[in-house]
This record gives sequence, C-alpha cells and structure tokens, in this order.
Amino acid sequence: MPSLNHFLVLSAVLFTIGTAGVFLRRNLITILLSVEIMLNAVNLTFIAVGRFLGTVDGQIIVFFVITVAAAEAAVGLAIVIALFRHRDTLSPDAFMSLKW
Amino acid sequence: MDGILFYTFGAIAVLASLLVVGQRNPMYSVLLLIVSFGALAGLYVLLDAPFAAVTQIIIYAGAIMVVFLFVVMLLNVPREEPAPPGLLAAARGRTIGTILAIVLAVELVWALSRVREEWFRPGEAAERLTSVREIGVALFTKYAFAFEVTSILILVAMVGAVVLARKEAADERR
Amino acid sequence: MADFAAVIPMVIVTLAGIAALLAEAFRQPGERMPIGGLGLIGLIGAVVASVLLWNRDASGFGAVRADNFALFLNIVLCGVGILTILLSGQAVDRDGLPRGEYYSLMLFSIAGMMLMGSATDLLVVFLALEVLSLGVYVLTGIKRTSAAGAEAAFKYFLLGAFSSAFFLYGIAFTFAVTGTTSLEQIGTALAARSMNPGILMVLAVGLLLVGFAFKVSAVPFHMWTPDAYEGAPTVVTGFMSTGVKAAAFAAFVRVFLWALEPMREQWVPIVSTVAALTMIFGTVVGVTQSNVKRMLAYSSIAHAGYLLVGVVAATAAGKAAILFYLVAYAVTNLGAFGVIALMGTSDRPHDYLSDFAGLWNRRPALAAMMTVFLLSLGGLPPTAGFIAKWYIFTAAIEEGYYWLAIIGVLTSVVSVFFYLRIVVMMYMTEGAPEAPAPRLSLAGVAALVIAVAGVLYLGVLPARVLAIALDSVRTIF
Amino acid sequence: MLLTLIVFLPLVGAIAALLAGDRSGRRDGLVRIVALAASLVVFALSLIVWARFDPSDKASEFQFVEHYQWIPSFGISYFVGVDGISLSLIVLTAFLTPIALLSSWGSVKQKVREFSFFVLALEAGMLGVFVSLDLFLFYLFWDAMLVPMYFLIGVWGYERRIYAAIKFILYTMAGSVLMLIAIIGLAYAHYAATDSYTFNLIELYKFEVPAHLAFWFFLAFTLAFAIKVPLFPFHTWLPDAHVEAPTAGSVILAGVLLKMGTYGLVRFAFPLFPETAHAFAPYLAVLAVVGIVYGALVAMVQPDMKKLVAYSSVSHLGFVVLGICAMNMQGVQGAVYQMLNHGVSTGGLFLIVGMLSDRRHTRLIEEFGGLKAVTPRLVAAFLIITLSSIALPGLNGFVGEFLILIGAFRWDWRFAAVAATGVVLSAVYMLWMFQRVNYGPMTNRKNTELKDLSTRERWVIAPIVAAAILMGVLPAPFLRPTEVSVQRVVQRVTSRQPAVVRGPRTEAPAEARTPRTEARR
Amino acid sequence: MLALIPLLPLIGFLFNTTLGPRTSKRVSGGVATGLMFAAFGVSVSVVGRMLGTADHALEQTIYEWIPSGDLNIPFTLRVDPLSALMILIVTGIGALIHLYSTSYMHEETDSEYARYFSYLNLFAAFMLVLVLGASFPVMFVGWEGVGLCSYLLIGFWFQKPSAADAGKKAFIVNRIGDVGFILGMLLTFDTFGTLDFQKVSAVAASMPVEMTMGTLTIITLLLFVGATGKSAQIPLYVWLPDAMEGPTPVSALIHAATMVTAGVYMIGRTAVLFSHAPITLDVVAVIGVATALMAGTIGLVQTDIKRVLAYSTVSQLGYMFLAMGVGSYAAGIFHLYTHAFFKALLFLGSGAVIHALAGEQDLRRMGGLKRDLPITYWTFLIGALAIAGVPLLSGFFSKDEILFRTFVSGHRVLWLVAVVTSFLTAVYMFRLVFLAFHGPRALPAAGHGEPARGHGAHLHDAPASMAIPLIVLAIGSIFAGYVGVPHALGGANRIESFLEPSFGVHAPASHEPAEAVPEGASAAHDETSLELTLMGVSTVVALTGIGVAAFFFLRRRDRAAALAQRLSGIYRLLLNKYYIDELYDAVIVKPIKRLSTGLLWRGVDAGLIDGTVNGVGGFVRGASSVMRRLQTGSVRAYAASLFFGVVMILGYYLWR
Repeated sequence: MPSLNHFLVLSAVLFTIGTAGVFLRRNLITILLSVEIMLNAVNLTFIAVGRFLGTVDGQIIVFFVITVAAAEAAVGLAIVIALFRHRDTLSPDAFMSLKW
Repeated sequence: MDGILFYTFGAIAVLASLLVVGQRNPMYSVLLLIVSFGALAGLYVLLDAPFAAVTQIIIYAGAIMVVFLFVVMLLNVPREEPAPPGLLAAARGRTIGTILAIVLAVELVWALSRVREEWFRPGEAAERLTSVREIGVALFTKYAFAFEVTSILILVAMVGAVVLARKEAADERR
Repeated sequence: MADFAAVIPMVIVTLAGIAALLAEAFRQPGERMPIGGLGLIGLIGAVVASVLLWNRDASGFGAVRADNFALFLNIVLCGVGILTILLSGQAVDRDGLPRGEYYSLMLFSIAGMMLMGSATDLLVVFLALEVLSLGVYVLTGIKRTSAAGAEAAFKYFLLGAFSSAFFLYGIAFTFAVTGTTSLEQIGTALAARSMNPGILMVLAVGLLLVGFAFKVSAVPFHMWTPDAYEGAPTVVTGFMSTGVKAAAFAAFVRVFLWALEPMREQWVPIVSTVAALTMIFGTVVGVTQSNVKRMLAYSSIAHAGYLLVGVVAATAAGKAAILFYLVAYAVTNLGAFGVIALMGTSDRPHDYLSDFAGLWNRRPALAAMMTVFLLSLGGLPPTAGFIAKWYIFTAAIEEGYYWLAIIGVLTSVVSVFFYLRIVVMMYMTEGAPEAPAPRLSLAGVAALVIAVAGVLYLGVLPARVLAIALDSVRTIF
Repeated sequence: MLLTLIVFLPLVGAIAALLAGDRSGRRDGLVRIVALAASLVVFALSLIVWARFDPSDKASEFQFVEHYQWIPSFGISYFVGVDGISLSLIVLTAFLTPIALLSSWGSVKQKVREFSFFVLALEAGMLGVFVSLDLFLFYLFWDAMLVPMYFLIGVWGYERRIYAAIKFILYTMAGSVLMLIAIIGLAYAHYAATDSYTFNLIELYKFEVPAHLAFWFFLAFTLAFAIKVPLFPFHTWLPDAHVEAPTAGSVILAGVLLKMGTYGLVRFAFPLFPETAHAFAPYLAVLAVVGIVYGALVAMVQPDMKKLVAYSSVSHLGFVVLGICAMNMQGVQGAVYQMLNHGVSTGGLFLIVGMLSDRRHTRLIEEFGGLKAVTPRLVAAFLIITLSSIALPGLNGFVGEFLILIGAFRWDWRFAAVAATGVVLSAVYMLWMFQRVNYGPMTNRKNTELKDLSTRERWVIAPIVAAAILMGVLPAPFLRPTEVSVQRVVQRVTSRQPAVVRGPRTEAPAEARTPRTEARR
Repeated sequence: MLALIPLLPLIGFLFNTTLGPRTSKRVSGGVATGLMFAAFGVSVSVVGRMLGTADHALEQTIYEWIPSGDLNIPFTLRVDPLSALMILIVTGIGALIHLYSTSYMHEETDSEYARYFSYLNLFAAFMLVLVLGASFPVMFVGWEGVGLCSYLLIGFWFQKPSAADAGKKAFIVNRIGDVGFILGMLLTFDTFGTLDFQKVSAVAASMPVEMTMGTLTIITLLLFVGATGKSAQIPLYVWLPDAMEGPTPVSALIHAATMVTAGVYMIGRTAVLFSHAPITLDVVAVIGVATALMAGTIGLVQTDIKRVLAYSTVSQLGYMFLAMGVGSYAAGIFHLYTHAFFKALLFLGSGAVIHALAGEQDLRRMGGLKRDLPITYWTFLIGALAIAGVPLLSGFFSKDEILFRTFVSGHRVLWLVAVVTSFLTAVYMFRLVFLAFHGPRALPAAGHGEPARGHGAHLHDAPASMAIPLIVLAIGSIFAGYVGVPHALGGANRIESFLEPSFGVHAPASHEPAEAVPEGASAAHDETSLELTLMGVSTVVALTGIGVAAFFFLRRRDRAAALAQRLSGIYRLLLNKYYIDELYDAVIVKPIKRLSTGLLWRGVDAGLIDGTVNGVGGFVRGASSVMRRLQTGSVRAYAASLFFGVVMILGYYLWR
C-alpha cells in the first residue's frame, strides 16, 4: 500500500500542473480545463486524507466539490460563449481592454 | 500490487494532465482530461472509495466533460491561435508562470513529503469507508444542509449560464 | 425545528429570489412587473427576521450559527441589497437587463453572502462562497451588449475559480490536520496541539488566506478588482464592492479569529504585511486613475487594507471595528457608485473623471452627495469613514501596531488626493456645455439620500452602532 | 448652551443661506444678508460670553462647560468650555467672519449661496476647534474644517486655485493624521495606566505620559500644529493658499486658521507633554526665530502683495511660537495677544489687498504706485494696518511683540535678540511695499481711475482699524481674561519641568502687582 | 492736567484727520496752531506747579496699559526738570513752527494742508509722550510715534520718489536703532524687574560702577544704539540728510529742534545707568565727537542749503553726545536747548529763502538775497553766529560748557577734535550765509525754467506769520544761553542746578571725579581760570572760522574753487558723504536682497522645501504610473500575481 505521502505528493504535482496550465495556454477552454485539474488534485487529497483518517467525510466533500466544479464549468463556459460572441476568439490575450 | 497500481494510475494521471496542458487543440485536451480523470478514479478505488470513483467517472468525465466538448464544438475553434508576434510580455509571462509553478511544486512536494502517517489516527474501519450506505446516511444527515446549499448553487449556475449564453433574440421578450 | 431558526433570514432571501425568477417566468412579454419590489420585500423580511433572532444565538445543522455577529452582517447585507435594488431600477430599464434573472441572481448572491457570514463549517463557507461568487460573476457580465462586461466577468470568474482552488486545497489540508471542517472543532483541535502546528497546518493557513485575500481583494490577490469593477454595470460594482467584501470579511474573521486563533502567531506577520501592501498599493495606484469606477476600485483595495489592519489587531474593539467599518464602507461606497450609476446613459456609463466636470452646475444635489461620499471614503470628519478609520486605528494602536496605523493614516492622506480630484472636477472645472444633466430616478435618489443620511449618522452619532457592533462580537469570540 | 449655540449657529446659518438661495442667483442678496446676519448673531453671542466670562483666579479654569456622553465606550464626550485663551480666539473668529462675508459682497458674484455656506461652515469648524475640551471632538473639528476651506480656495480662488487648494488640504492633513495617531495612542496609554478610556483633556492633563511615548506623541502633535502655524520649514503651503484664496478665504485663513496651530501648542502639545516640551522648546524656538527672519527676508522680495503678506505671516507667527516656547507669563500671554493682533492686522492687510485686486485684478506690486493721490481713504486704512503689522507702539502689534520679547528674553536672551531683528525687517518689507504701492508718481495709467473706498468697504475695514487702535491703546481688557488662564497653563507646564523659570535678578518692586487702583492726579 | 499736554495736539490731529480736509485752511491751520499754543500754556503752568512741589516732580497714571503677570506697565506721565525743559521746547518751538507753517504750506490744497497739520500735531503729541513718559515702554510709544510722524512728514510730498524713499529710509534706520532700544528695555526688565525710570534709577544708583563689561554696560550700550538711530549718530546718521526731502518747517521742528534730540534726552533720562557704565560713556563720547567731526567736514562742501543744515544738526548732536559721554549731562541738555532755538531758526530762515525762491534749494543759484530778504537775513545771521559759538550768544555758553567739561574730564583728544569741529562749524555756517545772502545774484541755470519766477525782480520777504517765529527764535537764540551762564563768568549756571535732580539720586558722576574735579577753593579758582582760557580758545577758533569763510566765500570765491580743484579727491569724498550710503547699499542692502531672492526664496523656499513637498507628490504620482502598469489587462498576468502571492506565503512558512 502506498503511503499517504505518495498520494499527497501526487496531488501536489497534479495541482501544480493545473496552475501551470493557467499560464501556459492561450485558449480559454484549456485554461478552464486546467482549473478542473486543480480541483481534481484537491479531490485526490480529500479522499486520501479521508482514507487515512478512516472517515467518509473526505468522499462526501469530494462529492460537493464535483458539484461545485460542475456549476463553475457551466458558468465559465457560458462566459466563454459570451466572450466569443464579442470577439470571435478564445485567446485570453484578446481581452485586455480593461487595464491600468 | 497496490504500489504498482498507484504508480500506473499516478503516471497516467500526471501524463494526461501534462498533455492537457501541453496540447494546442482544445478537443484533444478535453479528451485527455477524461483520461486523467479515469486514472484518478482508479486511485480512488485504491483508496477504498469506489463510490467516489464511480461519481468521478459518471458525473465528471461523463457529464461535465461532455459539456466542455459540446462548447468546443459549438464555438468551432479547433486550434489555439499562435502567439501574436512580438508579444514579448506574454512570453515573459509564460516564463515567470513556469518558474512560479516549479517553485510551488517544490514547496508543496517538500512540505508534503514530510507528512507523517502517525499524525493520523484512523477512527473507523476501512471497510465502512467503502459502504455507499454510510455515505448516503452522512450525506443526508450530517451534510444535509450543505446538500441543500448545493441546490441553490446549481440553480444559480443554471440561471447564470442561461442569462449569459442565451441568444440575443431572447431579450426581445421584455 | 430549532435548526431552521438560524437560517430563516437566508431562506427568506432565497425564496424572494425564487419568487423573482418565477415572476419573470410567468411574465407576459412586455408586461412590467415590480420584481425589484419582491426583492425589497424579501430583504426587509430578512432584516426583520434577523432583528427578531437577535441575542438568540440560534444555530443549526452544525454548520450555521445565527449569532449576533452573523445577524449584524445579515442586516448590513440586506441593507446593501435594499440600496442596490433601489439604485438598480434605472440601470435595469436603461440597459435592458433581464430583470427577473438580475434580481434573482442578486438575491441568491445575498443569500450566499449571509450564509458565508453565518457558516461555521469550512465546507459550507466554501459552498456559500461559490453561490455568491457565481451570482456576482454572472451579474458582472449581465449586460450582454457590453464587451467590457464580458471581459470583466471572465477575468473575475477565472481568477475566482483559480483562487477557490487554492482555498479548497487549504480546506483539504485543514481537514487533513484536524479531521473535520467544522470551525469549532478545528479551533479545539488546534488549541489542543497549538504548540506544534505542523507543516500541513501552516500550508492550510496560507492557502485559506489566499482564498479570503482574493475575495477581499488584498494585494497581491487584487488584480481582478479594477478590471471587474470597471467592466461591470455600475450598480453591480457597488453591490460587489460592498456585499462581497462584507461577506468575505465576515468569514475571514470567523475563520481566522475564531478557528485559527491558536495559529495567530503564524498568520499575523503575513496578514499585516499584506495589509500594509494593500493600503499602499491601493492608494498609490489610485492616484493616477482617470476612470472613476477604476479609481474607486483601487480605493476599495486600499479599504481592504484598512480592514485587514482590523483583522491583525483583533481585540474585541478590533473585531467590532471591522463590523463598523464594513457598515460605514457599505453605505459610503454604495452611495458613491450609486451616483456614478445615476450618471450613466444608455450609450455610455459616464464614469470618466471628465464626465464629472461641472456636475455642480448641472446637478448640485448630486454633486453634494457625491462629495459627502468621497469625504467619507477619504476619512474626513464628520462622516462615517472618519469614525470607521478612527476605530480601526484605535484597535491597531491598542495592540501596538503603530506602524500599520501610521501607514494607514498616511495612505489615507494620499487617497484624499484622488478623491478630491473628483471634487475638483465637479466643483472647480467647467463642464462641456452640451453635457447632459443626469436623469434621476426617484428610487435612486431615495437610495442616495438614505446613504447620505447613513454616512452622516454614523459620522456624527456613531455610539449606537458602535455599541451594537461591540455587542455582536462579544457574543461569539 | 451658549457655546453649543455659538458653534452650531453658523451651521444653521449656513443651511439657511443654502435654502434662501436658488440656482439662478436671483436671490443672492437675501443669501448674503442671511449669512451676514447669522455671523453677526454669532459675534454678538461671543461678546456675551466674553462679558460673562469670569477672569478672576477663583473662577474655574474652563467656563460655560457643557459635557455630554457621546461615544461612551471610548470615553468620548461632547465636552466644550472656554478659558481666557480660547475665549479670545472665539471672539476673534466671530469678529472676522462677518467682515470676511461683507468683504466678499463685491468680489464673489458666482455661487453666492454655496460661498456663504462654506464660510459659515468654516466658522463653525473653527469655533469648534477652540471650544473643544475633548481630544476626539477637537480632532473632528480640526479636520472637518479643512473641507470648507478647501472649497473656498478651490472654487472661488484665483488662477492656480486648484493646485493651492489641494496643496493646502494634503499638507495640513499629512501633519494632522499623525496627530490622530498620537491622540489615540495617548488615550490608550491612559487606558493602559488607569483602565479607563478617555479623551477628556482635563483628565489627560493629570496623566503623566510614559516618557518614550510622550516623545513621539509630542512630535506628532507638534508637527500637526507646526504645519498649521506654519512654522519654518513647514510653511510652503501658506503662500500658495493665501495667494490663490479669495479675499474672504485669506482673511479667515490668516486671521483664524493659523492660530489653530499656535492654540494647539498652548492647549495640547505643551501641557500634555511638559517634560518633552521642555526638552524640545529650544529647538522649536530656533525654528521660530529662523522663521521670523526667514519669512521677513523672503517677504521682502515678493512681487505679489498677497504672497508678501503670506510670508509676513510666517514671520509673525514665528513670534507667537517663540512666546509659547518661552513658557512664561509674558511669553505666553504675548503669544495669545499676538494671535489676536495677527488676526486683525493680517486680516486687514488681506482685505486691503483684496480691495485693490478687486479694482485692478492684479496683485503685483509693480502694477501699482502713487495710489495715495486717488484713493486717500484706502491708503489711510492701509497705512494704519501696515503700522499695526509692523508693531508700532500704540497699535496692537506692539503689545504682543513686546510681551513675547520680554518672555523670550527672560527665558533665553539669544532668541529674543535674533527675534528683535524681525522688528527691523518687518518695517523693511511692509514699508517698502506700502511705498511702492501708494507713494511715488502715478506710473500706471490704469490706476488713475481707481475708486476710493465704497460705503460697504468702509464698513469692512473700519472695524479692523478700530480694533487695531483699540487693542494697541487699551490692551488691558483683552489681556485680563487671558491672564489667569495663561498662568494656569504656564503653571501646568512648568510644574512638571525640571528647571525653574528664572525670575528677575533683583527683587521685583511690590508696586508691580497692584497698580490698578493707583490714584490719578 | 499732565495728560492734557499731549492730548491737545492729539485733539488737533483727530480734528484735522476727520474734519480737516473739509474745512478751510484757516480753520485747520488755526486749530492746529492754536492747540499747540494752548499746549505751551498748559506746559508752562504744569512746570510752574512742578517747581512748587517738594521733589520737583509731578506724575499722572492715566490707565493701566499692559498688565501681564509680574510685568505691569501703567501709562504714566511724569514731569521733572528734564522733561519740563523738553516740553517747553517742544510746545514752544513747536507752536512757533506751526505758526510758520500756516503760511509756508499755504500753496497746498485744503486736504493736503489739513493732512500736513494733522501729522504735525500728531508729531507733537508723540514727542510729548516721549519726553513725559515715566517708563521705557511709554517713552517708546513716543519714540516710535515720532519716527512714524517723521516718516509721514518726510514723505509728505509722496509723489516725489525721493521723498518717499527718504521717509522709508528714515523709518527703517530708526527701527534698526530701536532694536537696540528694545533689547535694552528687555535686559532692563530682566535685571530690575521694572521698566519705570525712577525705580530703575533708584535700584541702579545703589549698584557699583561697572569698570568692565557688565549688565549695566550692556543695557546702556543697547540704549545708545537706539539713541544713535534717533539722533543720527554714526553709524545710523544716514537718514537725516535725506530727511530734508520733507517740508522745511518739518526739518526745523523734527529734524533739528526736537525729535533728533530724543536720543540725547534718553541718555539724560537714564543718566544713572550711564553713570554706572563708564565704558559706555567713553563709547558715547567717541561716537559723538566722531560724528560731529565727520558731519562738519561733509557740511563744508554741500550745496543744498538744507543739507548743510542737516549735517550741521548731525554735528551738533555729536556735541551733545560728547557732553553726555563725558558725564556732563546738564551741558548736553543745555546745548540741546540752545540748539533748538538757533537750529530751528536757521531752518525756518532757510525755509523763508526757499519759499521766496519758489523751491530753489541750491546754494549755487542763490546769492545777494540780503537786500530782498532783510528780516530773513538778519535773523539767519543771528542763528549762524549763535551756532558758530560767537560769545554772548546762546550757542557760545552751551558749546563752551561742553568743551570745558570735556577738557576737565581728561579727554584732551576729544576736546581737540571738538575744537576743530567748532572751527568747521563756523566755516560751513558762514559759507552758507555768504553764499546765500551775499555776493552777486546767481543766474538761473539753463533749462531750469521754474525758478525764474522766484528770481524775478520782486522777491517777497517772509510774511508776518513766518516773520514772527523767526524773530522770536532769533531773540531766543541770543538770550536762551543766559540761563546757563557759567560760574567762571560770574553766572550761576542755573540750568545745571535746575536739571540736577533728573540725572540721578547722586550728583552726576563723571567717571574720574577725583582727577577731573579737584575739590577745595583753590581748585575752584584753577578751574575758573582754565575755563576762561578755554573760552578764549574757542572764541578765537569761531572767529577764525568766520574769517576763513569770509575769505573764501565772500572775497575770493575763485580760491575756494581752486582749493576744491587742488584737493579734488578729498572734495569728492566729502561731496559724496564719504560714500557711506553707497557702502551700506553695497554691503548690506544689496546682499540681503540678493540673498533673499536667490537663496532663500528661489533656493530654499521654492527649491528645497517646496521641491521636497512636490517631490513627494511627484514620487507618489510616479510610483503610481509605474505600479499601474503592473495591471496589464492580461488575465494570465493577474493569475501570475495571485500565484506569486501563494508562492511567497508558502515560501515564508516553509523557509522560516
């Protein structure tokens, strides 16, 4: 059985990949996907911790997180659609009219 | 056995996630993410959380990702546009972002590898964790209120998504 | 049944939101319905409920507590909602916003804010945060014809999602250390082994801090603020600059000054540094802004810094100071944004400094009210802002944080500079001759008058509200 | 109730003026009269207070006291009262405001109701500062009063008014916010020591602030007051503010506002932290005498009359600060008297300059010359006020300066010696200006048609001239109410200072004490 | 009663400022003059009453002026012999000059006329306060008040820039002296705890004489600085010649007879202090005699009739200070008193000349006026003889008293210089007389159109209102000296004994009393013969001086020109008054102006202080425009910022 550390480190790596995605991609949808990766990394932590604490709470929290992720995805994608309507592009660099 | 499975799933998850991030085509990104989620579901099973694994597959990979796919196809922008030439700031931003990400990874890994299992005292038997019944009871007693809040959350998300994404024609109604 | 008592105010507001949605659904095309009125009724009902619950210390579901602190917040938030709705009518009509959705989303957000202030469980805090955030994200972009609105909504949303991932990670670590998400149990658990917080716990504290710092727009987590404030419809800006900030600070106080109190030594250096940076950055960058909404966005960043000073200096007085500051800031800022909102026309928001030129000649009363709000933001007596700052700095000095107080007062001097730029425009510059006199809606003016009255009341006779604020923190901490 | 009435009546008047007018300005006449009437009533009330004030040393220190709880949880109360020092300044304020209002009738034609509103609001703020016996209340008025002044400069001022207005408010605020910290810190120190929160000045007088805190608190208080005074080198806001302010603004600014700084030193900085004050007094005095000489020298070469008068204020206020630093009977009483004098004479100078600038729309000295031939009355008033400003015996300025010099001399003769050169320098710059404006041949044709004082202007300037003469010839009635109060302040400060103030070297003749009943032959 | 003396002219002032401009010249002039005569009358009766009292003093406290703690300054007037003499001079000569002015100023408009008399009355009032004041501050009221009136009257013709400048100069130079006076007062109060003359004197009298620099020496030196300002002594004499820009009667009253002698009076008033400070006395004597000599030399070559008289006044004042400096206060006051007569006379005479010549003041354009202006000529001649020290005229007695006292006090060098000065006095006075009244009538200068009117056939001698004062003063110039006929000539020197009580509790103390005034009958006899010898010397000197003047300016004017040619260096030096004005301008005035403008105003004020203030503002603004660039608008930059915050916070925790 891998130790708790293994799972935590794995989740940390995934989390970091998610954050990196936010910077590296120039596509709004991929950026949203990166956020999903982060949330999943957190989910992994919850479940791992719940397992080692011996409680179902971790799983239940994951259940809620998935719900939140769904809600966020819905709103996020709606915003992406709205943006696309205005500019015909999904590059975040195209949306820099508000600055300074 | 568990170790092999852990490393397999972990490697798949990391690899798929890296590809998601390294991919220019959002369509592939979505698909790769589903792979990553699948791998995570495997890890959940490994952690005695089959219910979570199933939820992960059905809701996350199945529903949410489909929405993503749907939007990608709706907007029909298969590829990310190349970086505008001369956008030095953006390039610098990437570098900074990458460095920061590496630093964060180092910090987290360094910190988390110091966690001791002895800090955690298992309260319940492992087999109870796998019980859907236990989960169900907890969800509708201890977490009933949170559960209700999620309903509002979803209502808000729904209304919001409709408001933002519906076509202009709908406004004629006022 | 007792469980439900604690959530009555939120339920009322939520029901009002649902009613607004239903009303919209059953509305005939072209029919005018006083949907805002429904919201007002709901909010007033929530206020009444909160008043009735005062001193009851009702709690429910192990996750919500309607103590006086929460009730105080509820009333403030309902007040924010009432004023916003009064101010909204004009903008909704003018910009053709989807009325039912607008009001219902606003009411849901308020419910989320109230929940955030009352929640005693990190998971519920997180869910409430998401409810209010999603609502506000959508409200930011609700003017579909506005590209800036969409951009603002997107930036706000993306960064919000990003930060809530960190926040959630923080919850995960907290859960890992304490095995629970209940604030009370976290506090107990931490107190029991307060000597060795463990590496996970400091990570948790840091990440939770990031989540809150983002919501209250503290440096360096503030970057979304100017863009979101500028792009959003002005009324919404006023709403989110006050409501979200109030709710976030309430939860911040509850989590950090209650559950994480044993970790105080760990987070005080960070929070005080962040507070100083926030005060300095907000004011300094505000100096050169030419868009008033953006300027006020930076000002709201600076104000977050002052509030953080209150968090650092968390005596009973300090906590009460935060509450008082939130009230003062809410009436003031809503008023200021209200004025800007009323200035807008259907073609353009009229939110540039130059748009205020000669306002005194066109709308003297509006200019006068704006002046009162700006003076209050700058912390000049006899306005609410002065008393609020006084109170915060008193708390800081009591705890020996002279340096924060000094940074605070000096930055407020600098901030006076840019508030006065607006005054200069209104009073000391001739406007373009063809500049239209803004058309004022009755409800909007009523809201502004209420806000002015509030600002002056809190500035001249603050004792009562101060006493209530002090009373509401005494019951819990 | 009297003091409350005095403080808030201007506010009532301000609102009445606002309501009396309309946007078109057709009812400006009514507005002006309402405002003037309000200010005159306040003046009358201040005279009543003056008349009913008991100056004997048996009376309580602060009289007409009103004390109501305000923010009880912090020991903040609405606590007002006057002693001789604040009484004098209240009368001065109430005296100058109607004059300022009346003087504006000719020059302020735009937005009269707002103008009247701000002038009266300013008066309320200033009066509030002088009557407050609660530090919180004091600070409230202190800061609140900036706003109307800001508007007066910014809206009704001259060309660079916006710059000047912002400079004024930021400069003074920058100083006063640190005082805010010190006030809070002081109250907290009191709380830490005695377990009771209070901003009550009387209570705080009794409290010995721990030395390390007192050091910083004193600095913060003094910085705020030094900027307001303005003490060299914190004076640069003043020339700008004065030059750009409308006449009424300048009159009030010079006449009353600056005194708030020196008043603050006497009322707060010195008595609250006597030990620190003792250590710092020499340094402050150095700044004061540098200011005296420096202000005079810079005034000398100003081409703009208002700027010249502004720098002369720096010089004159240096005297006041010097007197306060001496912290003995003559020094402080002279300082208080000099505050009044400066209000009268500099206020008068600004009125005169304002009248000239109303006529010619310039304040440059070189634009004038030989005015005496066309406007003899104006020049006569100008002369008297000039002489009052340069402290000619028989006019008010002398009494104050003389007392200050005596006080300073008894403390440390070197300061008095340097300060005395101010006597020469003030004559140089004032007379030079006076001569260039009024004497010599009429070189500028635009001046040949200038009108002499109108009836209204005569009413504006006459009280000033009368006050200048009266206060010079008969200072006793003005000095007597301050005597006991000053004595108490001096006592309060020196009793906690290490060194005893040196008295005259030989025993003073007994006569010095009881001359009042001496028979007239 | 005492208060009435200054009050009467004050009433005149009030009348003429308020109603005067609207009344006729007859009324305004009449009121002013009448009140002055009334004041003279009152003064006489007051002096009479004073003489009747036991201690020869009258006092009146009018009211409590400045009460402040242990400092109490009542507004008290006191008359004692010294001030009695002064009020008589001021009101008497003042009244005559008022009378003279009624016609001298007749060409002014009604309002200007009233203004003139109001100033003149105000002057008289202040001068009377000065001499009657019983304490330093009250005296100072008069002291500065007369300075003010002097300023106003010098600048009476304000449209003339030179007049306005002169007025300002007078006031400012006086103020410089006043600083000394003020500091002296401060130190006096600090030392004695009172400012009342009598009380100060009483205490000081019991103090030891200071042979080194002590408090009293400093006090007296400071007071003397004040005196040099008011009485035009080195180094502050420069204002007085310029003061001649004022109307001539003003020069007569203020700048000859009364105000300028205030410094002398003040030393007399504080004689006890000075007596205890021998160092100061030496300084006073040296300054006095140096001033006398310097002014005398300058007077030799001036061509403006009034300027000659002005330098003569400076010179004579130097004499008075010499007397004070050798401790012979009575002699100094005596000379003050006689000088008032003949100098007023001389000025009024020159005024009559100027009046007749319609404003011409240049000696080179006069000459031969003796025939046309007989009254003026004869009275002027009497004045000149008196000032030159011709025996039996008033100046002779007072001047010789001074010379004698100087000699016996052991100051032989000073005596010698004084004698030389007395020679110079005779020379320049008679140069003046001869140039103006004798010789050929000078032709009007080319291009000098206006004076032609006056140089016409019919020059008018002084009208009655001008002639009467001339005659009265001429009589005074002859006989005024007889109150002080020295013992050596069989007189009683009554003025000395009259004044004595004013100079102190003890007899006026010369600082070397043992040497200078040997006791005993034989000593008295020696002294008498010495005095007679000295008288002879000075008589010879005076007559020689007149003779020299007659030679150069009556007989051989070409020789005078030739001499001036030969000694052109010295001549130009004298003509330009030793370039002292230029020196002051270059060393003090200009550098200060340049310092103020360049360094203080533009450098320190605008540059350093405001630069710092604006620099702070600029810094904030600059920081603002830099920092706002961080807000690039790119959402990824925003995320980076957020991320950066996370990394920093976690880093802080992990690296701690």
